[in-house]
This record gives sequence, C-alpha cells and structure tokens, in this order.
Amino acid sequence: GKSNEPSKEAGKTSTESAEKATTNETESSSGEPKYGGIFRSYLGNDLKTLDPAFATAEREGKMVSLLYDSLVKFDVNGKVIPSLAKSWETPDDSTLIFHLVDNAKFHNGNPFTAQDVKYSFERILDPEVGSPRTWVFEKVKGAKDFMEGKSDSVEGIEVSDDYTVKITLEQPFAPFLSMLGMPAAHIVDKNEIEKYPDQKDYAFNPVGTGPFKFVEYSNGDKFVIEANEDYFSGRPYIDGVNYRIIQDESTAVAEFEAGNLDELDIPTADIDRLKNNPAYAPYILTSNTFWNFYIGLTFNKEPFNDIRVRKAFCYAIDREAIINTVKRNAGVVSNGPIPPGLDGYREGLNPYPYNIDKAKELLAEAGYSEENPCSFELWHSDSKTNVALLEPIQAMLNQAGFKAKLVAMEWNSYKAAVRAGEAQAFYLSWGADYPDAENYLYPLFHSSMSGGGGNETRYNNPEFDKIIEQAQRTSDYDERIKLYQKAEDITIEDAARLWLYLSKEWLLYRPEVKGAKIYRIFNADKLLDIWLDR
Amino acid sequence: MSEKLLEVKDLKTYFPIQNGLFGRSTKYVKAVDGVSFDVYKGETLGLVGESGCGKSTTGRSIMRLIEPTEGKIIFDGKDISSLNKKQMLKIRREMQMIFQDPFSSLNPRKMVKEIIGAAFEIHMSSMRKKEREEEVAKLLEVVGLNPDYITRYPHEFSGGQRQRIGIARSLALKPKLIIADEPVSALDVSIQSQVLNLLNKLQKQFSLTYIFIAHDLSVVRHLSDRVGVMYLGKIVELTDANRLYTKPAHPYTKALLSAIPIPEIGVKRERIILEGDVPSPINPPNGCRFHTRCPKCMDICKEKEPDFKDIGDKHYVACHLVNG
Amino acid sequence: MEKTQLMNKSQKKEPEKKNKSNNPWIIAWRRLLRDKTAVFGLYIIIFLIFIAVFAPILSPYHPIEDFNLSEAFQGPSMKHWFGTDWMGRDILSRVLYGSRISLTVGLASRVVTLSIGITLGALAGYFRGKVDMVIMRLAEIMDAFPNFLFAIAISVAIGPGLYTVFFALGFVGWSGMARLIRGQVMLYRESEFVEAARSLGASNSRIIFKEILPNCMAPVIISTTMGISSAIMAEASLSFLGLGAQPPTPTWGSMMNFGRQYIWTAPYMIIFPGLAIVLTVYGFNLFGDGLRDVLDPRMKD
Amino acid sequence: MIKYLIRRIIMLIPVMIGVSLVTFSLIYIVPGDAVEVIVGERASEEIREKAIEELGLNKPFHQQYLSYMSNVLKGNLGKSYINNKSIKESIMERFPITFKLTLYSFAISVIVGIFVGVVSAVKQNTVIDSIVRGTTLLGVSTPVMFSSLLIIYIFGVWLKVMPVSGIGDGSIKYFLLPSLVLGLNSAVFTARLTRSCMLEVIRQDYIRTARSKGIAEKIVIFKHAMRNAMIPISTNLIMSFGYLLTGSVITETIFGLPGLGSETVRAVFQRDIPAVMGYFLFQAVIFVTFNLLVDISYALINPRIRFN
Amino acid sequence: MEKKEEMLSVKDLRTYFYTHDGLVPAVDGISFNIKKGETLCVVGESGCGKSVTAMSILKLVPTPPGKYVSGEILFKGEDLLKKSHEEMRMIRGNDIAMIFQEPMTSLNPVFTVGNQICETVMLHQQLNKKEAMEVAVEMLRKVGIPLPEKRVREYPHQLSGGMRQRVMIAMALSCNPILLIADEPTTALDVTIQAQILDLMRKMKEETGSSIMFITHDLGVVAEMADRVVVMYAGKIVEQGSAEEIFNDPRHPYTNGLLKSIPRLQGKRKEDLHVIEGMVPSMYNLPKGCKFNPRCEHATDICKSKEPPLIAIDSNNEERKCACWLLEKRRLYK
Ligand SMILES: Nc1ncnc2c1ncn2[C@@H]1O[C@H](COP(=O)(O)OP(=O)(O)OP(=O)(O)O)[C@@H](O)[C@H]1O
Ligand SMILES: Nc1ncnc2c1ncn2[C@@H]1O[C@H](COP(=O)(O)OP(=O)(O)OP(=O)(O)O)[C@@H](O)[C@H]1O
Ligand SMILES: [Mg+2]
Ligand SMILES: [Mg+2]
Repeated sequence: GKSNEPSKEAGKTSTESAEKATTNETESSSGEPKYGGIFRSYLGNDLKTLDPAFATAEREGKMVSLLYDSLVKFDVNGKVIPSLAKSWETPDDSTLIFHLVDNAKFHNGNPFTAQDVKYSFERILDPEVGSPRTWVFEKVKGAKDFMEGKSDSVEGIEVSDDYTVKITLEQPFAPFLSMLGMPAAHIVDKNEIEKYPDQKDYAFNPVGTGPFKFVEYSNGDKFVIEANEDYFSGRPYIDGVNYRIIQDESTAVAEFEAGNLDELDIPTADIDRLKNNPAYAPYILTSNTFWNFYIGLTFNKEPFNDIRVRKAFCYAIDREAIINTVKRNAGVVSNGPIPPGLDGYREGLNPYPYNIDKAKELLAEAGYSEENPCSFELWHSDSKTNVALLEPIQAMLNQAGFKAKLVAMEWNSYKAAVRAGEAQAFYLSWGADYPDAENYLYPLFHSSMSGGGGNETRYNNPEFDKIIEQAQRTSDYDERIKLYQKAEDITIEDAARLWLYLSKEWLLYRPEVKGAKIYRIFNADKLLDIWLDR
Repeated sequence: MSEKLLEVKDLKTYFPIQNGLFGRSTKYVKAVDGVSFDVYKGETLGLVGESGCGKSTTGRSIMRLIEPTEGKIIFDGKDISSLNKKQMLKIRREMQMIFQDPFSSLNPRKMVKEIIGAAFEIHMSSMRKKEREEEVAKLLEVVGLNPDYITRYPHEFSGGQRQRIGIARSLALKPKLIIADEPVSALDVSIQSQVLNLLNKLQKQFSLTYIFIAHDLSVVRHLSDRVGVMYLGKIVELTDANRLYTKPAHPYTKALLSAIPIPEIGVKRERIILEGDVPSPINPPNGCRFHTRCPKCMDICKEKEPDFKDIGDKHYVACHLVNG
Repeated sequence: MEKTQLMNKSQKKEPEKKNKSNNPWIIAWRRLLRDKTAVFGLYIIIFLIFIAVFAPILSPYHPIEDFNLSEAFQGPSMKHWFGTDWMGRDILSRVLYGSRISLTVGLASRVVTLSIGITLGALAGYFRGKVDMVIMRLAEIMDAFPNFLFAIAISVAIGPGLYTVFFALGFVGWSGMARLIRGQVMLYRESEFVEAARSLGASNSRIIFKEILPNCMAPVIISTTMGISSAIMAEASLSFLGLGAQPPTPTWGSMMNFGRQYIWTAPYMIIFPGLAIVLTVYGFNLFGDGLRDVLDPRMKD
Repeated sequence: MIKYLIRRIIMLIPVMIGVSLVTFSLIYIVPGDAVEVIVGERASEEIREKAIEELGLNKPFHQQYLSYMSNVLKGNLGKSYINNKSIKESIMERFPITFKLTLYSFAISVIVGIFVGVVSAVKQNTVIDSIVRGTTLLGVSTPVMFSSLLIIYIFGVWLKVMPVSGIGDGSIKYFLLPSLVLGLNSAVFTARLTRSCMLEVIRQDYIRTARSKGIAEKIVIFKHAMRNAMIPISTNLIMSFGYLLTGSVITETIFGLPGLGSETVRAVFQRDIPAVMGYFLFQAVIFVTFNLLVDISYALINPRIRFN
Repeated sequence: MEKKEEMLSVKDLRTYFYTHDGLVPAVDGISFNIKKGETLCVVGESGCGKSVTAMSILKLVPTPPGKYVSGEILFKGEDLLKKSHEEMRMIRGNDIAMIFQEPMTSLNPVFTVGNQICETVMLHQQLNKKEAMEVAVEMLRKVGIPLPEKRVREYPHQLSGGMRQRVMIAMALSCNPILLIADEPTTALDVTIQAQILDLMRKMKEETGSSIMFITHDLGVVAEMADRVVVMYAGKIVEQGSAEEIFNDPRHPYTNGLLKSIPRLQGKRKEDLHVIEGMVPSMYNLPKGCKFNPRCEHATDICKSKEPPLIAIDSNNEERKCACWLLEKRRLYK
C-alpha cells in the first residue's frame, strides 16, 4: 500500500525550508511525512559491484548501505547508533557483546540471526573470497589464524544465541565499533551467496536486510531499488529510488533543471549560480564532509625522498587562493589529516603557509636551480574536476622552480599504480570509514599500511608507528586524542602529504522533496527520512 | 628484300582472368594466339584489324612490355624473349614505340624536355643536363616543332603536336625498329596527313623499320610495304600492300576492304556486309575463327583451323577456301 | 615564306609571355584563385597559419604562465576579449595558441597517413599480385575497426599526449589513403606514358616516383586537405575525451572539455574554442572543396 | 553471384583473424595491470597468483590468443574484469540502443540528405545551391560535441520540450535529440555525396539521350538520373550506416546513452580487456558485414554487376 | 534538280558558351536547311561545332554555360528557339529524334533496352506498356537485332557496341520522326560494324522517308550517305552544296585541302600527302578575319581582317554556297 496524498502545506513548507537553507542547514524542511513516490536521483558512474565484500568506493558503499544493514550505523553527525544491533555492551576494552533485533528479515524472507553476522564477517576474512577489506576484521581474535587456514572459524566471533554475538579483539582497539558501520561489515545471507559457484556472480544479485530491495541494474543506464515493506525499523517513506547513471556533471545539472531529477549533487562550477537563483536557493542543503584531499609525495622516490623538496612543495602552493577560486564553495582549506568535526582537530593549524621564497630557498638547498629544475610527474585520476584543481597547482609549482607534469590516468590503473608506489606524486583523498581521527592516521601513515592499505607514499617513521599503536591501545579518551595529535604533528613535520582541502557537499532538491538530510559519513544515509510531497 | 630485323614465331599472349575461389585463373583472354611474321630492315609492316583483335598486344609483346605466354621474338639475330631485365635494357635502345593516344601517352606533369630527356637519363646517365636539353631541342626540330617548346607541358599542345613529341621521344635513342600503335587514329583528318608525312620522312632520314598498327586500311596501305590482317588474335592474311588491296584472298580481308567508305562520289562497289560482331577472345570459336561471320563458311571451317600458308609470292593466307 | 615567319614569331613570343604559368600545378592554382569560396577558405587557412606562427606576439597574455586566480571566470571584456578561464587565464591567448596544436596535429597526422599510405598503396597498386593481396588484407583489417574507437584505443595503449595523437590519427587513416593511391597507381600503371617509360627501360622505382606518383597527387592533395580538417576535428574529439595533448597545453578540444563543466555558468569557455574549431575546419573544407573542383577531373565541366 | 558471395565470405576469415590479433596485441601493450584491476586493493600475493592462473595470463601470447579465440568461436566472449558481467550480455543490452540511435539518425540523414543533395544538384550554380553548399559545409565543420551541447541547451534546458539525456523508458523521444545531432551531421555528408553523384550523372550521355526523347525534366532527374546516382549513393549510405553504428561515441557520451560506443570507450579507458576484445570483435563483424552488404547491394542495384 | 519542301531551316544561329576561361562561339551564325527526305551531312574537324549545332536544334545545349545568342530554327514553320520547354518536349523524340556518337554511354545502364524504347513510345504515342513493348520488339527486329523478344529484356551492357547503336536507332525511329539527327553514329565503331549501321540507316530512310541530319568527320561516310553536305570550320559554315559538288568541285580551300589530304586506296603509297599546315584554332582564341586564314595557303590581307560571308556561288543554285574571299580566283588553285 503506497500512499500518494496531495500536499496540503506545500507553500508553507517551502518558505520554511528556504529560511533554513540560507543558514546552511544540513537538513531540509519536514512537515507531516507522506508515504509514496519514486525518488529520482542519479549516480555519477557505473556500479562495479553491490557485494559488501567488494564495495570499496564511495558510490558503491552508499548503495550497499541501502540494500543491507550492519550492526551499527551512524547518525547525521557521524555518531554510532544501533541498527541490526539494538544494543551492545563492552565488558572489557577488547570485548563487545551485541544484542540483535529479532524482527529483521532478508529480502528473500529468511530471518536475520546471529549466525548471519558470523558468516558475513568471516566471509570478509576468507582468502577464497578475496575481499580487499580484510583489515576491518583483522584485529578480531583468531582472524589471522582463520586467514592463514589454521582454523575453520574466527575465534573472536562467537554466536551466543540467535540474537547475541560476542566479538573479542586481540587487544583493545578503540575505533572498532565504528568500523562495524563500514560497507564491509554489512550482513549478507549465506543461502544467497552460496547459490553462486563463483562468488563474483553475486555482485549484482544483492539480498540484504536493508530498507530497499534491488530491482534492476543496467550499466550506463539505471539502478532501480524499491522500498522494503518489511523493513525491521519501519519502511521508508518513498516507494523506491530510480538512479540514473549520468556521468557528465553538466548533464546532470541540465537534467535537474529540466525537472527530470529530484536531487542534484551540485557540481562546483554551478554552486554560485544555483545558490543565487531564488528558485533553487531554498532547496539547497550544504554540509562539510570528512573527505580530506591531499597530494601524496612518495617517500622512496626521487625527488621527494628529500624532505627539503617535500617542504618546498608544500610552501609553493597557495592553497588558500586555489581553493577559494577553483573549489569556490565546495571546499575549505585543510591543514592536516584530522578533519574538523572529529575529536582531535585543531583550529588554526597552518604548518605550511604559502611562501614561494621559502620554497625556492629549500629547492636551492636541495641542489636544484633554474637550469636544473626539480621535475616530476604528478599523477591523478582522469577527471575534469581534478585537472581544474591541479592545473593551478602545477602552475604555482612551476613558478617556484619545480617542473611538474600532470599525468592523467584511468581510475583503476591509477589506483593500481599509486598503490604499487609507482607515482612520484599523486592526488587522492581520504574519507572516514568510521568517525575517528585514528582512521586518518593509521591507514595513511603506518608503515604496515604501505601500498594498498592507505599509505601509498611509503611513509615510514618508527616514532609515528609507535605513537599511533600506543594510541590504538589507549582506552582513555583524552589521552588517546593527545596521542593522535602528536602523531599528526610528526606527519606534518615530515611533510608526507600536502593537505589541500576538505570538500563540502552541496545538494539541491526539488521543492517536493522533504526531509532530506546530509549525513557526514558517506554511507550513513539510508533514505529513511526523505519523503515526497507530490 | 633485305635482311630480317625481327622474327616473330608463334607468339601467344594470354591474359589470365581472375576467377575461382582463390583467385586462381581458370580462363584466359587469348589476345594473341599464335602469330608469326618477319620484319625486314627498312620496311614498314602494317597490321590492321578490328578493335580488340590483338594488334596492340602483339606490339607490346614484341617490346616485352607484356611477357608473352609463348613464342619466340628474334631481334637482330638475338632471341630476346628470354632476356633478363638488364640485357633487355640494351635492346630497348633499338626498339621504340609510338602510342595511339596523344593525350595519355605524355605524362601531363612533365615538361617536354623531361619527357624526351628521360630516354637520355636512363641510357646515357653521363650526359649533362645542358647537353640533354640541346639534344631534346634538336629532336623537336626533327619532328617539326619549335625547339623553344622544351619547357612546355603537354597540355599546351594540340593533338598533332603531341603526337610529334611522342615521335621525338621514340627517336631519341636512334632505334632500328619503331612500333607505331595507331599513331594517327586519334587525330583529325587535316592533322593526320601531317603526321603520316612526318613518319614517312623520318623513315627515309634515319632508315627506320616500322611496324605500323592501325585500323584504318587506307592509312595502313599508304605507309606500309607489307600488310598483315589480324582477326581475333591471329594473322589471317599477310602480303605485299598493293597485292593485299588489289587481290585479297581471305574473305575477311575482302569484307574489310569493301566496308571502307571511300570519299568519292559515284564509285559503285560491291559491298560485303558481315553479320554479327567479333566473338570474344575468351572463348574463340573452334576451327577457323572467322567462320561465325564468314559469308563463305564451309563445314571444314567449323572444325579445322586453317594453316597459315604461302599461296605464292609471299602471300600468306589462313583460309580453307584458298587451300582447297 | 612570310607566313611561316609570322607563325614562328608568334610561337616564339608565346612561351615568354606565359613564362612561369605553364606548370599544370600553377594553372590549377590560378583556377583555384578564381573560385571565391576556395579563396575564402584559403584566407582562413592563411589567417590561421599567421595566428599560429605569431601567437606569442598576438596573444595579450601567456596561455599557461599568466594565470591569476583572482581574475577567474570573467566574461568577455576589453581586458580579456574572450574572457578568462577558471584559473584566470586569458581565453583569447589560449585559443590563439591552440591553433598551433590544431594545425600541427592536422599536418603531422597527415604526414603519418601519407607516408604509410603512399608507400603501401604504391606497392600494392604497382606490383599487384601477392603484395597487393597482403596489403589489401591489412587495409581491410584496418577498416574493420571503427576509426575513432581505434584511435582512442591506440591513445590509451601508448598513453595520451600530442605525439600519440599524431600517430593515432595518422595511423587510422592509412588504409583509405593506401586505397586511393593504389587505385590511382593502377590507373596510371596501364597508361600509355607509363608504357612509354617502360619501353625506354625505366626502372620500377623511376616509374613509380617520377611517372606515376606525380600524377596521383591531385586526389592525394584533395584528400589530405580534407584529412587535415577531419584530423583537427578528431583531435578535438580525442581531447574532449581527455586523450589529447595534456594540460596545461592549450588545445581547443581540451578547452571545450574543461569548459563543459562550466557550460551553465561560463559558456564563453566552451564557445570560443568551439568556434575556433568550426572556423578552422570550415576553412580547410572550403579550400578542399575548391581544390576538388579544380583538381578532380571528374568534377571539371 | 552466389559464388561471389561465398568467396567474399571466405575472404572475411583472414580479416577477422587479423582484427582479433590486432586487438589482442593492442591489449598487450596497454599499460596497467589487468590483475590489479580484478583483484582490487590489498590483495595478497596468493590471490593475485590465483587470478593470474585463472585468467591464463601466465601462458605465452599465442596460447592465450588461441584459447580466447576458441572460446569466441564457442560463442563465449568472457566476462568483464570490471563488473564481472558477461560481455555477450552487455552487447545484447547495449547494441540495440546504438542500433536504434543509428536507425533514427540514418532516417534523418537519408531523408534530409538526399532531398537537399538533389535540390542543390538540380539547381547547380544558383543561390539555392550556394546556400546549400555553404550550410552543409558549415555543418560538416561543426564538431558533434559543440552541436550536441547547443541542442541540449536549446531543447532540453531552455525550451524544456525534450529529455536531456539518458534513454528513460527507451521511447523515441529520448532518441530524438541525439538522432537529430547525429542524423543532421551525417545528412550533411549525404547531401554532399548526393549532390556530387547527381552532378556527375547529369553530365552523362544517357541523360542527354533521355532529354532528346522528350521526357519531362522531372522524370529525367528522378528516374533516369536518380536511379544511376543511387548506385554510389546507396552503397555509401549503407557504409555510413556502418559508420554511424560505431561512430556515435561522442554523441552517446554527451547524451548519456548506454550504447555500445560509450561502453567501448569505458572499457578501453578502464582496460577492461575482455570487454574491449569483445566489443572490438563485435564491431568489426558488424563493419565487415556492412562492407559485404555494400558489395551485395552494389551488385543488386547495378545491373552491370548483377549479370556477371 | 527538283525542288523539295524545306523541313528545317536554321537561320543565323549563334550558340555561345560563357565559360570560366572565356567565351566560346561554338556555333557562330550558321544558316542551312534540310529538305524533306534528304540526308544532309555536316562535316568538320573535332570541336568545330557540329554537335552543338545538332543539340541547338533540339534545344539540348546545357544553359548555362551555353546560350542561344541569336537566330531562328524554323521547323514546320515554327521557331523552335521560341518554344517553351513543354512544347519542345513534344517535338523531341517524336518529330525530331537523335542518335549520339557513343553507343556505349548513350544508353541508360540501369534500364533494359526495351524499357528505354518503350518510354519514348508511351510518351509520344499514348500507348500502354504492353503495346509499347510490342512496338519495341518490332523496332528491334527492324534494325536487325536477332531474337528481339529476348533482347528487350536485356541491359545495355549485355549488348555489343554495334547492337547498342542499333538500339539507339530503333529508339530514335520508334515514333516515326520527320527528322533524324545522327551525331557521328559510327565514329566509335569498327569498319565492318560501321558498314552494317550505315547500311541499316540507308534502309530505314528509304522505308520511312524521313530526313536525316548526319554529322561526321569522315569524308568517306559523307560520300556514302549524303545528298547534300555542309562543311563547318570553327563554328562557321565554310561551304555547302550537293555531295557531288562538294566532292567533285570543292570551292573552299579547307574543303579542298581536306579532300586532298586523305590517303586513298588507289593512291600512290608512301608519297607525301597534301597537308593543311598548322592546327585547328582554339575556340577561345579565334583568329581575326577568315577563321581559316592562318592555315590557308592562299590567304591575302582581306582574309586576315575581314570575315568572308557565306554566299551563293552559283546563280542557278541557291543551295550552293561558299565563304571565301578568293572565290573568283578559285581556278587559280584548283
Ligand atoms: N592487360 C590486359 N588484361 C586483360 N585483357 C587484355 C589486356 N590488354 C588487352 N586485353 C584484351 O586483349 C584483347 C586484345 O587487345 P588489344 O589491345 O591488343 O587489341 P587491339 O587490336 O589493339 O584493339 P584496339 O584497336 O582497340 O586498340 C582484347 O580483347 C583486350 O580486351
Ligand atoms: N558544355 C560546354 N561548355 C563549354 N564549351 C563547350 C560545351 N560544349 C561544347 N563546347 C565547345 O564548343 C565547341 C564545339 O563543340 P562540338 O561538340 O560542337 O564539336 P564537334 O564538332 O561536335 O566536335 P567532335 O567532332 O569532337 O564531336 C568546342 O570547342 C567545345 O569545346
Ligand atoms: Mg590497340
Ligand atoms: Mg561532336
């Protein structure tokens, strides 16, 4: 039963939201929610998979969380809140006991139980499956043995009864609870997966417990999901979502303006225009995100194996000017790995202010001159927005005595090459998998994370390693934050990455769309708030 | 008569027709199918016949511009049908060709001096450019053109003038034998006589030997000492020019002669009008090739090919009528 | 006597009078100059070459180094006639410099096409038989690939860049050029002037290079002129997909490519390079059309 | 005729082998690690090796090629490295879209192109002819991306009468704008071709003969001249259909049509090797088929060939 | 000489071409007439305007670049040049039919020969397709094509040159035209085939009694076919008269030279032929005065400055004309 009642208070709600939007609220107006209607949105590219074990990219993570649930999820601000686990206890620093909801069902009708949790988590660790996200559960007791084939199950994941799971870690690891909100920790149904001899074939046949059911996906065209009437915490207001695949941002803008989309992720280029258009302004939502963009400087490669060159690099770029013009409203300057909004963030940190003279000086010290400029390649994944940002950076670097060449690569090969440490310098971003400052330090800088883990720069500083490991074990919150900050300082001093900016999200909705919110964690929005007034 | 300059023995030139699944040739155009004749020093041998009967192919095969399929070509006592490229190069100085089409026989992108000078470039590479141009100028004078024309391009000349340039080119190396392939058939009547006179003059001046190919019987007669009549890849009659025109022996020759319109009023002639067209050289008729159109066809003509026989006074004919 | 003298006089005068003019190419050229549209096309081309050569003098700003973030996204004004791009570079200067890339790509890719096409086409057309068979099969294989996709594949395979574009665009065109040359060579191979050269004992290479090829040039020139315009267009398309010369090199295609994200806010970023492409391609097409009328004997009336 | 056809088809075999070889080698020189793409981030050595083994990437070139081709002959084109989708399925899904787009564009191209071409040929050297020549030339000179963006802006955003992109429910209105862009672009070629063919034919002796018989000018043009001009025109048209089928990359990209062209570009960019191979082979087959059709149609409409 | 009815009379016809390279006065003020049942031969060198004359009569000259600058073409008393397109169409193929030089290219390759003959018949005789086809078969039989029932269904390329020319003749005669214009109908054919065609044309003429305007440059053919002859040079008529008069008593130096320069079957071999010096003048750049003066061995001052009029030279015979200043001194060079 879908209801599609005509709106009674359309006029009123829209003025209300206009007021809010101008104050950059992260939430659009509400009113009396109505059920029904298909939400028309779009995706910027094809989906590669809908299998939680393989959904590593933002886009897939978002979609996966509509189809599946994990034990916990995040609220608008990134706080961990219950999901399939209605509550949990922490008897000690390395143990978690989850009490599960008893009314959740998979889309195929199978009930959700604790067994499914164990199966789903072990599946991630199973080398046969080959998930790239093993690290999420690596710290669970017995995970290593299981991965090496020494045991048939993971010791640290215990099913106490149908609705209780106990997870034990090797050692205290504070961020673990938030990690359970990651796509990899979504719960799958064993029966479904085992239908496919090749697990890869499961990718586009997803069956979860999530608020939406999979209907159809076709590459380059559309992704359709419908509301799960039996969702354990109550069905979503909307009847479903029609995602079209629109690769070109400006096309998406045109589609939105032509009235064919309910939602627009406003491209940087159009923010000003739409913001200043009174017809659209009331329906714009904006929010800072946890996406922190940086240029990585590879430590074991010429010329960035020299700290003077790295520092020169950092000084040479007027990030303020670039972000303010190129990113306009879509980003704020970032000065360190820990983003605002997470504990540990420090206001006023600005280790490398624009100083071209200093940059030149440092380069000269390092033995470069006008005849012998410091030349290198700056790799990036092939996208117009990337080039738009990197071209001025390149120009500034060249003014300072570098000779930078931009090399664009297709995303997959780019990621592969960067992970393999082939790039001298590269442009990437890091977003929170879980809202903890640790997520911006350990994966990015710990020596064990070299390569695919996150530390593509091959940064290796034993002191840093020591501090961050210590922080992970520290259960005292304030103490831990201090350690994070100390670790952050080390990475900044080493100029391991040049932090550029934190992106800001701008969403524009049709006036009929109510209740939209921007969640700070990318996969937190399960579209349970949104409703359509038409 | 003087000594033989050229002997052609049983010359055959077939062109393969690409056919079959793998481009193998299963059929041939028998353009020249067993032709024999001699050419004596200083004479003009005329070859006449209808379009497609193999006149040009005969000429080109003698020059080895096309490789003959079979047969011998003995030039100046040497069998040239098996010479390699290098050896052939020497022979080329002695044999030259004049072509039919005054428009396509001169390279439109080259100046006269280059067109004619090519002969010297190839055969006398030591010759300097200046000398070469002088030679070309001289040749132009020989063929009755203004020597200043050496820097002109072919398109600046009329048909007759072009034909003169072609003649000058063929004379450049002072050859012994010139094969003229329909040199006047593309020209207007008023120009044709100029070229015919020139050819005549040059023959005397340089004691040349000609093989003169044409389809116009009166033109051939005018220039030739002996005339061969070709039909469908074969010579059907070969004899002295006067004799051929006064006492033709082969029915085809007779028909051909009677078919020529004569530019005179009131001359009554008996006309033999041949039925039908020349058959295709891909599938020539059995027996005598002419039997399909012959007004005097006999049974034997359909089965047996007549021999090419001397019926006296070096008058060669291939016809059962004459034999019998 | 009197008459012949007269004739000689007039004949002698003639070659002097039209001294340089008798070269068939020059005659064709003069005919071309009588065709108004072709001349218009020629003006455009000359104008473009002029711009390409003097881009550094004509451009008010440096296309790469003169960026000024505080002047980004300015619409056309007296200071910046075509406006500025997202990092405050002068679009006019970039468009002017872009002509260099476009023309170079147009020419360089044709050089590649011509050298492969002429060599293989001449070999196939002249020697026929097995050589022809092999070359034509190769050409058929080439033709079986959709040209533009193949160019994309080549660009991806050897990595994007200006030289890649030269090669990719040049390479995909060779089969057409080879066919053209082959057809021409086969035509002239049988012509009487080639026969004449052969009867003089000219070597194969002499016949190909001195007798045949100069005569094949007319269609080659036409197709090359047209080819330049399609190469410029293809370069723009490749750049549009991010496969052309890499930033910050100013090329029209990549300017359009980047301008596309600002199409609703700064349409001048896409309009001016777009118009530059239209103008250039139009110029070459006009000229090529005129050439066809003059050089293609079939079109002569 | 049938013999000729068989011969033509047999001749295709070496071509197709060549095409597959070229594609296969092209893939070989493409930088980027296929395995990396498949196994993804953080894969262990074992996983990598397993993948290599599975894909047979450790075998020598010719073995890989042969096993690939034997699969192809069995109708198995493999699966995408990127999304694990069967290539055959992808083709089946996407080709109809490209085909539709092509068909509509082709219709526009033929109707507009031939009409304009004939008019300008018949009115040679008049104002109409000059206008037609000028505009068609301008049309040829306008990049599709430029006209596409323009047309999207006008009809989709400004007038809001047409969908901007995508195929929606697959109905014709979604194809209208892209077909218009592509069709007009190719109409311009058709018009130029038609004009020159008509001019050539009109000069022929038999047209003079027809006129000398007292036949009305309209019939001379539309019966005598057109029938002859249609021989080169229609063969070219068939070929242009082939080009359209594979040449709509930019249009598909801009209009967000999930056709085979944009998908091929995607595959090439992402080094989705089996996809690239499959698409290229498929398009080569299409192309070669059209070549064959050209030959056959040439034979069918040209009595001179028909009877040989 | 009996007086015959005049059927076509051309008066001071001028057809010029305005080309890029200059003005071509292809037909420059010619007048002649054709009488009922007679064969008029037009001779002259290539490019002298024979075809343009013929095409002008049917108004088939492409305009532009061509233009009928002046003159009258009176056919059955009406001026064709003043007729509308529609009126001309009814005359073409019906009253006046034409055969062209190139049998290879003058037939439409995509229609069967039967079709092409039918078309004319259906148009001018209001017959239906079936009846027209019967006429076509009949016509083909008349022109001596074996198995006409089969041949009507064949395409031109399946026929040999001689056959195609017969088809052309059949087509031209299918509506019983009063005047048949044959533009070098045998030039492209071999002698034996030419003989067949000429024979056929003579027969057909006898049968139908139509007049023929026969264009050729072969004087032999003229001698065989012509009742009367018109000699053209560079767009002008230089001489006209009956066939005997032209061949036996040529008055113009050009006609005379032409006749003398042909090698004859019973002439002396290898002897120098008479030569007309120089070459045919370019139509773009015609000499002043008499067009023939640069090549004429008798040219005088007046020849170089003033054009001779075409005047009757026999007071008894107004059809005998010549355009030469030297007419009076004719005996001097005969
Ligand atoms: N290169 C070739 N390939 C195939 N067939 C050829 C070739 N050259 C000539 N032929 C054929 O050989 C036959 C004789 O040709 P050839 O040119 O010798 O005739 P011809 O007597 O010179 O005729 P014409 O008077 O037309 O010049 C013709 O049927 C012709 O079609
Ligand atoms: N369409 C045309 N445009 C320009 N000039 C033309 C055209 N048609 C004919 N001419 C010119 O008119 C002159 C007379 O041509 P015409 O065809 O009447 O000659 P002809 O006597 O029939 O010659 P031939 O014996 O070669 O057929 C020639 O100089 C020719 O160049
Ligand atoms: Mg010949
Ligand atoms: Mg003529």
